[in-house]
Amino acid sequence: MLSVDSIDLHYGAAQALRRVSLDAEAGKVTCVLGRNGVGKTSLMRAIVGRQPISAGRIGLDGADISRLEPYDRARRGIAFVPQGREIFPLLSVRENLETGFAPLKSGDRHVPDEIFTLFPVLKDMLGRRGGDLSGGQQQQLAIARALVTRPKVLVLDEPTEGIQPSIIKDIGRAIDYLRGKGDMAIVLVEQFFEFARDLCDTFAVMERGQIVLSGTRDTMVEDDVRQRLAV
Amino acid sequence: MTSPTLTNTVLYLDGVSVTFDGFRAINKLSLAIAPGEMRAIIGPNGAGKTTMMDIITGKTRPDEGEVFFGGMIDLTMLDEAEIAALGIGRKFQKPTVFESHTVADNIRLALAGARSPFSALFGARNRIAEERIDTILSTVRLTEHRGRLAADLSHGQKQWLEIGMLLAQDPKLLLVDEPVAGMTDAETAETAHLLKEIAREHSVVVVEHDMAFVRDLGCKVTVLHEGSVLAEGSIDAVSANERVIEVYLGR
Amino acid sequence: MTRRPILLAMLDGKGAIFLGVLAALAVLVPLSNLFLPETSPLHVPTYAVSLLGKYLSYALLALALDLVWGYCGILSLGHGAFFALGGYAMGMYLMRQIGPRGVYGHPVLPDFMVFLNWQELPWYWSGFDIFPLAALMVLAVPGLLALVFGWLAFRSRVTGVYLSIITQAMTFALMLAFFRNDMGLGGNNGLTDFKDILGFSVQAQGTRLALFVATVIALALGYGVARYMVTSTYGKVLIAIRDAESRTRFLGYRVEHYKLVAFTVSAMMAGVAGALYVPQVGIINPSEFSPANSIEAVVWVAVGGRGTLVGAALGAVVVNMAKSWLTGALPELWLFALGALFIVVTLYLPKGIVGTLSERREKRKAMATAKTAGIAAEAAE
Amino acid sequence: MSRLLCLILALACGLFAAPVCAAPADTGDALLLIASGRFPDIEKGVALLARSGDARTQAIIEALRDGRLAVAADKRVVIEGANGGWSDAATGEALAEAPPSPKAVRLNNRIRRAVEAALGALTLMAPDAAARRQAAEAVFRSRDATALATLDEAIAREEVAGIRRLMGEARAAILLGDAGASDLQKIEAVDILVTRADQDALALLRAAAAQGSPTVREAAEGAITAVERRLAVLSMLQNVWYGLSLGSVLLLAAIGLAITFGVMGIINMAHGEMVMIGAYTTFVIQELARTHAPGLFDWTLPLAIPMAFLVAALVGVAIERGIIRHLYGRPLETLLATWGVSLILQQTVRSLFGPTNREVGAPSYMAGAFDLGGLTITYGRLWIIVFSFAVFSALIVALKATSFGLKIRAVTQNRRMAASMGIRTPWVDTMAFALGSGIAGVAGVALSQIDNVSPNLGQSYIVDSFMVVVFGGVGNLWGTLVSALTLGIANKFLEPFAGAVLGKILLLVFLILFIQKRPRGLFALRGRAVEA
Amino acid sequence: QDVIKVGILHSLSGTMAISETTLKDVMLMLIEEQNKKGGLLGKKLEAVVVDPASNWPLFAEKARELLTKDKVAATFGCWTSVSRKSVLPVFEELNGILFYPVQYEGEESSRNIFYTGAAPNQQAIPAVDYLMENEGVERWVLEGTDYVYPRTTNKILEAYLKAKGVKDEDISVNYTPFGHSDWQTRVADIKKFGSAGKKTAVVSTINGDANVPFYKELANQGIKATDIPVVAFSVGEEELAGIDTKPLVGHLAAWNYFQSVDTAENNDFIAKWKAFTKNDKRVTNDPMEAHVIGFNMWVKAVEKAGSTDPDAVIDALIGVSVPNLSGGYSTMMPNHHITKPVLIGEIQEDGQFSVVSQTPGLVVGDEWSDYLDGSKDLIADWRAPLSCGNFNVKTGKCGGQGPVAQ
Ligand SMILES: Nc1ncnc2c1ncn2[C@@H]1O[C@H](COP(=O)(O)OP(=O)(O)OP(=O)(O)O)[C@@H](O)[C@H]1O
Ligand SMILES: Nc1ncnc2c1ncn2[C@@H]1O[C@H](COP(=O)(O)OP(=O)(O)OP(=O)(O)O)[C@@H](O)[C@H]1O
Ligand SMILES: NC(N)=O
Ligand SMILES: [Mg+2]
Ligand SMILES: [Mg+2]
Repeated sequence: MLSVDSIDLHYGAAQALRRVSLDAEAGKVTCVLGRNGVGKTSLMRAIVGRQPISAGRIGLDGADISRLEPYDRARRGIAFVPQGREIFPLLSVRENLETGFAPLKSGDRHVPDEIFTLFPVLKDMLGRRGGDLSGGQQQQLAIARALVTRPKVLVLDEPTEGIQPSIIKDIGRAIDYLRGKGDMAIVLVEQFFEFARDLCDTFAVMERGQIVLSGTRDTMVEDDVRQRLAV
Repeated sequence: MTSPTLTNTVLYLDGVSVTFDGFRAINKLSLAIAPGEMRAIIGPNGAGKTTMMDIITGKTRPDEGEVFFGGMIDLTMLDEAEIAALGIGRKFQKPTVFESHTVADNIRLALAGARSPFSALFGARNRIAEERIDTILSTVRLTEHRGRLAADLSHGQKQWLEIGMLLAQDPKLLLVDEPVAGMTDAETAETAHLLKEIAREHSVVVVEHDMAFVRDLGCKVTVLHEGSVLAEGSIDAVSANERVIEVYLGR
Repeated sequence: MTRRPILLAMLDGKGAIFLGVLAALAVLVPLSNLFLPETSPLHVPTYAVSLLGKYLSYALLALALDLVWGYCGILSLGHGAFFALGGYAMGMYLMRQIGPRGVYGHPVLPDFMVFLNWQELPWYWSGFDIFPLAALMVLAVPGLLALVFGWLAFRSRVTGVYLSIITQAMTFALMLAFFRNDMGLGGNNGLTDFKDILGFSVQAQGTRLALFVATVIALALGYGVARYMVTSTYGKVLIAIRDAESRTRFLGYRVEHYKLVAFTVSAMMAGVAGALYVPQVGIINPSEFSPANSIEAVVWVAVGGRGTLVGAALGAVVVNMAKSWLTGALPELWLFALGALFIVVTLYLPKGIVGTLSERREKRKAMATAKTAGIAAEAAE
Repeated sequence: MSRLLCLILALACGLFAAPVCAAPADTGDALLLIASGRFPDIEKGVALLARSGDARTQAIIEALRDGRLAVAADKRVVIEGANGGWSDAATGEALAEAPPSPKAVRLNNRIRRAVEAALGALTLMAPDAAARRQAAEAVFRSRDATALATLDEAIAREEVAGIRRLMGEARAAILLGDAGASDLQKIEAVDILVTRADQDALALLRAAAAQGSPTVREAAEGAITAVERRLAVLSMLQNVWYGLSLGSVLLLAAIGLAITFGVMGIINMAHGEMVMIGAYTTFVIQELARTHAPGLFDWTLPLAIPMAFLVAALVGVAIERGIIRHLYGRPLETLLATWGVSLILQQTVRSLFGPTNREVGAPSYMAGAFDLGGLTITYGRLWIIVFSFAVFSALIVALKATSFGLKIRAVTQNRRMAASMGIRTPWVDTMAFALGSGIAGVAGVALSQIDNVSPNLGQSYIVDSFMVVVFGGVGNLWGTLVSALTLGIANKFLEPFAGAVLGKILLLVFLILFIQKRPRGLFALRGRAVEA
Repeated sequence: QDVIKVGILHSLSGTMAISETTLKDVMLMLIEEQNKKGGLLGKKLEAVVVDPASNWPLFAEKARELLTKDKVAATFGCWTSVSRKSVLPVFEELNGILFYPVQYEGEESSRNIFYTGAAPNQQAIPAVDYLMENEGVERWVLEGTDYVYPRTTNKILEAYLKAKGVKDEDISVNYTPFGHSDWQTRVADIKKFGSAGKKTAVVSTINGDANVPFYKELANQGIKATDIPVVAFSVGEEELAGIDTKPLVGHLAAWNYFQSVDTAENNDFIAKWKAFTKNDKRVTNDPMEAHVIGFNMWVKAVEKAGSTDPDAVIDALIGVSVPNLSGGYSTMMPNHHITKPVLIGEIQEDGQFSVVSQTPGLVVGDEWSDYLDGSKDLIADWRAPLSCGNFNVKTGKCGGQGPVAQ
């Protein structure tokens, strides 16, 4: 569904990604792992269009989306939960969710009930300003907001950061549930190894802007990966 | 108030409450941290952990209750800078660093020392400071990023930089809000080690959701829920607490 | 303990060039004016000397503004007020020097007071006939206003546009007040028709040259002070405040004190600029307080490059030279040209003239280091 | 010549001792005086005509008032008909051919007053109610004692209560000033004037108190205190009204800025020029109406509103697409660029329309004033208040209740994230800027009614607009509303005490101090959300 | 050098462009015409136009530029008094010649400036006389913009009115800032002041932009000329072009020229003006006439002196007499002010003035008012041997404005 093909990415003169390739398929969770500053977030930015790539190609359902604006990619079904959450601080929780209506046809413009089943706390806070929520609440809102757009590809950049254990489990269950529906490709960046390991169908480990190890869950050698994540 | 607990605490909160637009984020919270103590604070998202730190550091004024530092200094009367000058340092949940300064300058600004504009204008730089900066940078593994602008760091690197700034500040009491969010497991272990090191000479309050990390710290744990203390004790004790499992750990 | 790094840092490439240019101006302009024949293409006519002097006083104002805006994030839309106050202090001195040579021949009172039937000088005019006192007032009046205003505003944590707008309100209120004839400062006409400064005729060629050189020196000193401030630890704290004010507080810095020092120093620099401006243009009146003037000063800084000091000064000179030239050369179209200049600068030189240039240079440098770093990294692997 | 002299003598009698010397005035003589071309003689001619009782009098005086009375080269006085034909003033006969080089009889203020007084008495019994009302007012003002008899008759016949009261007041005004009236009549007059209780009544009562007999004086003095008390209360209310109307002007001027600056964060120095563009659009539309369809003049304002919106919005689109688009994320630089835009727009308008003021007229419903229990309410101001509230409500609805509003707010709070949510940020930006500009343009339509339409129009509002938006709290529309009204009313309460200049200075100082108390404006958003 | 340069120092942008741009145009027309006639002293005239942008220090700078860089023989310019004050030292220092065409407050006479606009005695006092005599006005509102011209004029008028027996309580003086636009309160106050039973008039020295909202408010609050007439000194045809004058019919203005003056010279001028601007609707006004007079005087003086040397021309100008546009001759007096007729006009529906009164003869501009304490003993006479701008007849001494110290 989503295919990243040998991309490079630069910040000014500094190169952050080198010939990175990655495939994400519907109904599968693709994990990206790696230490701080290896380029995981940069890869996500490239996928959603926040940072231009300098070489390579990003395809969605066969079409080249490398040059599309971020909103056009969103309209084609890529939803993003960024690192740092990026909640609209002055919009209420409800309004934050409603920003997800933008790519939808007018008939679809409602917040699916399953979102409140996944994150019941949001239901009580619909009127509160997003910026006033606690960190963990904001993280839940960010995921919920992405789901409102009914994406084909869900890109999650460290979604468990700052979340209480029980909700991490909920998020895990949610991702599992979404995978189970079979029509969504999920790309997950994660530092929390156990969480990733339990969810991944395929994984890629990054180092210095490159993918140094990849495979499916069955072929994954846990120690190799751990090794790559060590200091 | 000259209760015995008061005099030998570094930090003492009693009956603190704060309300935002009718929502009670902290509710009659009481807490005491002894000198040299390390304390882990856990609790559900929205329990009020960050707000508690806001109150201690002067960012938020409590509606009621007492907050004392070092036994007798009433923190509710002071502003952020005064509180920081007393020796209370803080790492924020969302890393905030000075983006247009280099990594080294971020540390430099945090270094303990005179804070008045005049000393900043006329004070000379010294070599000792430079050495300390080097040490801290290597502790947080940012030596090779020394000259980069903080804005260009990745999320995790900013986390480390904030920890570095906290070290540089060398405060008596460290308030650390979610230090290992976004770190790999190995880094997490490393951080736990670092904090334990620091706690030998300082008092430390750590907020974290990573239970493995909290276990690593091996200190007393306070569980906050809906703005007040739900449970307190060793990690094993609170992990076994039914209420804690229900509202926080999950099954 | 060593101070050398600061002094060295102060004299980085830009600063050295800037001070060099100023030194050259201070020497060459008077020489050319005095000794080159008028027919020589290199001759600087006396009127151009005063004009240059005016640009350089504006440059000092821009420098002052850049100190607070560029380094501390205080967008003052009222800096013209400090400039004008310094100008009025100097204007009052110059008025007192007229003595009985006024139209009505009154020994003490300026003409406008005679005309409005004032019987004696109001108290706030006393002492202005003594140059050192007047010079002190040039610093003290703007400085004091900045101190009080800043103390109120920074203590209450007024920031961002709120601060900008109250500075604008301040200068607007002062403008209205100075317009009032009852203020005893000449009302709408302000102060003009000056005769002497320190016993020399303000119109004499020598005086004009001396004023010009004084302006160059003031600008150089102003640059020195500002540069010293921003390269010291103090300057780093200012930038920290600009980027994350509240974070700076949590490190124990008293943000309001830092801002107050910068604001007050800056106001005094602006006051000096105004004081040098007045004898060279020959008039000071309330329209100097008009909000548009202050906004224009902000525009100069932006054109030259915010947060670069040299750029601010350069911006002031460039914009005002363009204005002088265009109002004569294209009297009916110059607004188009000037407007276009501002737009082009924002679009194509996003960090202003100097900011964009040095960014380019830094990029080139970064490119080079990145290359070497890249090699090092590969070697390590 | 001698005939004229004799006439003047007779007239002198007529003026000073009308009852004794009742020389029958002759319309022909009056016309002779009018034809003289000298202002004092014309004035006398009008007075003579008024007294003549001639059936032609009203037609002649009305023609004089309207500038249709002319003197031909042959000294004949003629009237120009509405359709261009001419008739003889004395006889009313239509002339077969145009008279030789007719020159319109000129008026000055004295003659205008004489004409008004004469017509007042003549039309007191006109069939048209409006004419009678005007006549009663004219008589009240002229206090012409000779009209008393007609007035009495008119009062007896008048059926409209309001007009009858007016006539009664006119009668009272005459009697109070009339040396011949009895004390009883005067006291009665005082009682009538007390109920009128306005400045005019006060003036009459004061005069009576100064001159009348002791009893009359006493009655008048009592009446004066009553009227003064009422007027004091009224002046308070009047101040509130003035403040409200000034506030609504500020609101209109600021409201577009509340979007471009308050919501979008663009320091839009060209905002004033958008207002100016709206005002010039109104001018152009009125010019077109004047030259092509004078009958539609009253429709020019309703027409100008959408047009001004459109024109200003289009200019806004051009600015946004051409310049601002490149500056998101660099809010301070928008100041520099829009300052440039503002210079260019000013000069463009100056080149296109010239540097001088252009005339924008007031349609009939905008002109004049009415009386609301003693308050003078000018129609123009009333409409502006209504209009500004309407614009405000429309905007609130647009921003708070539509998805477009949500998108604008999302984009301005976090442009990158908004794009990642699939919001077409460039489109939203353009539309939002166009909306803000369009509203500024609409404000220009209203401002053209009360201020100069000149290239400087925008400059005079820009400072105030920013102050209103900031004082109210950036990004808070309700704050803008309250702030505009507060500043307007405060200004109008300070002005009578401190004067316009000092009042404004006080207001600015107050504003500076107020911001110390509330560093984020009247309606500050508070909490974490803001600091985030 | 085969051209003579003439400086034009009028704001083409900023707040004063509204008034001053026209003066630039009229100067261009006059120069073009003179060139058609063969120029001056056999040389062509060349206009040097600069834009001082309504910025007073910039006026001084531009004046200096005109005199030193362009070396103009004479300059025509300025409108506001402050702009004149700003350039005055420059003209004196560099010995230039400035023709100043606007009515002003007096209290000044410079060797280098020629005042072709009205002094207060050529405008304000005749206007007040007219109102007293013809309208029987007993109560006066002196409404002005807060700056020297209105303040001086009002001071003179106050002294004058009191000398005529008007009581203190019958005079109300008020000042508003430049650009004042909300006149509701003031107009209501005027209405109130005017309803005290005595005939009341407003003498308006309101300047520039503030006039339009002022008259609009008058119209809205229904103050008619027949109730409370307003006589203005700064409102001419050009200002009225921006206002709907129907409700203003009968309000007055005092000037030395109106477009409606029916003389051959004026009709000729208007025709040329309309042709030059290619605009049938362009109006003419008093300061334009002042420039016409000033320019013609300068041309005559240069011819008389045979050179454009400033000293020679300055001396030659005194006594020069040229036709004005209202059918007489205006003469440059030794005090550098000119003789003018004073006309009172009433506003008509078409935005023109109908002249309702005219002084029988010409009035000499009085630079030092006879109604002010400080200045009644002063006179100006720039002829040798006195050659002084502020000679005190009591002390017999020349004040500060003697010949420029060289
Ligand atoms: N300014 C405010 N206005 C309204 N509600 C607020 C405000 N600040 C905090 N809250 C609420 O107070 C509660 C406590 O927030 P706090 O940030 O202290 O939680 P926390 O324990 O740090 O959570 P997390 O673990 O998710 O960081 C939350 O429900 C939050 O929404
Ligand atoms: N905006 C930027 N400008 C310049 N360099 C950047 C920028 N953002 C990131 N970098 C650099 O690019 C590299 C990759 O950063 P990235 O954010 O992709 O890392 P990451 O793998 O997501 O790390 P983390 O786990 O800490 O979030 C890092 O060295 C970082 O310093
Ligand atoms: N001289 C004037 N009208 O300012
Ligand atoms: Mg990352
Ligand atoms: Mg928290």
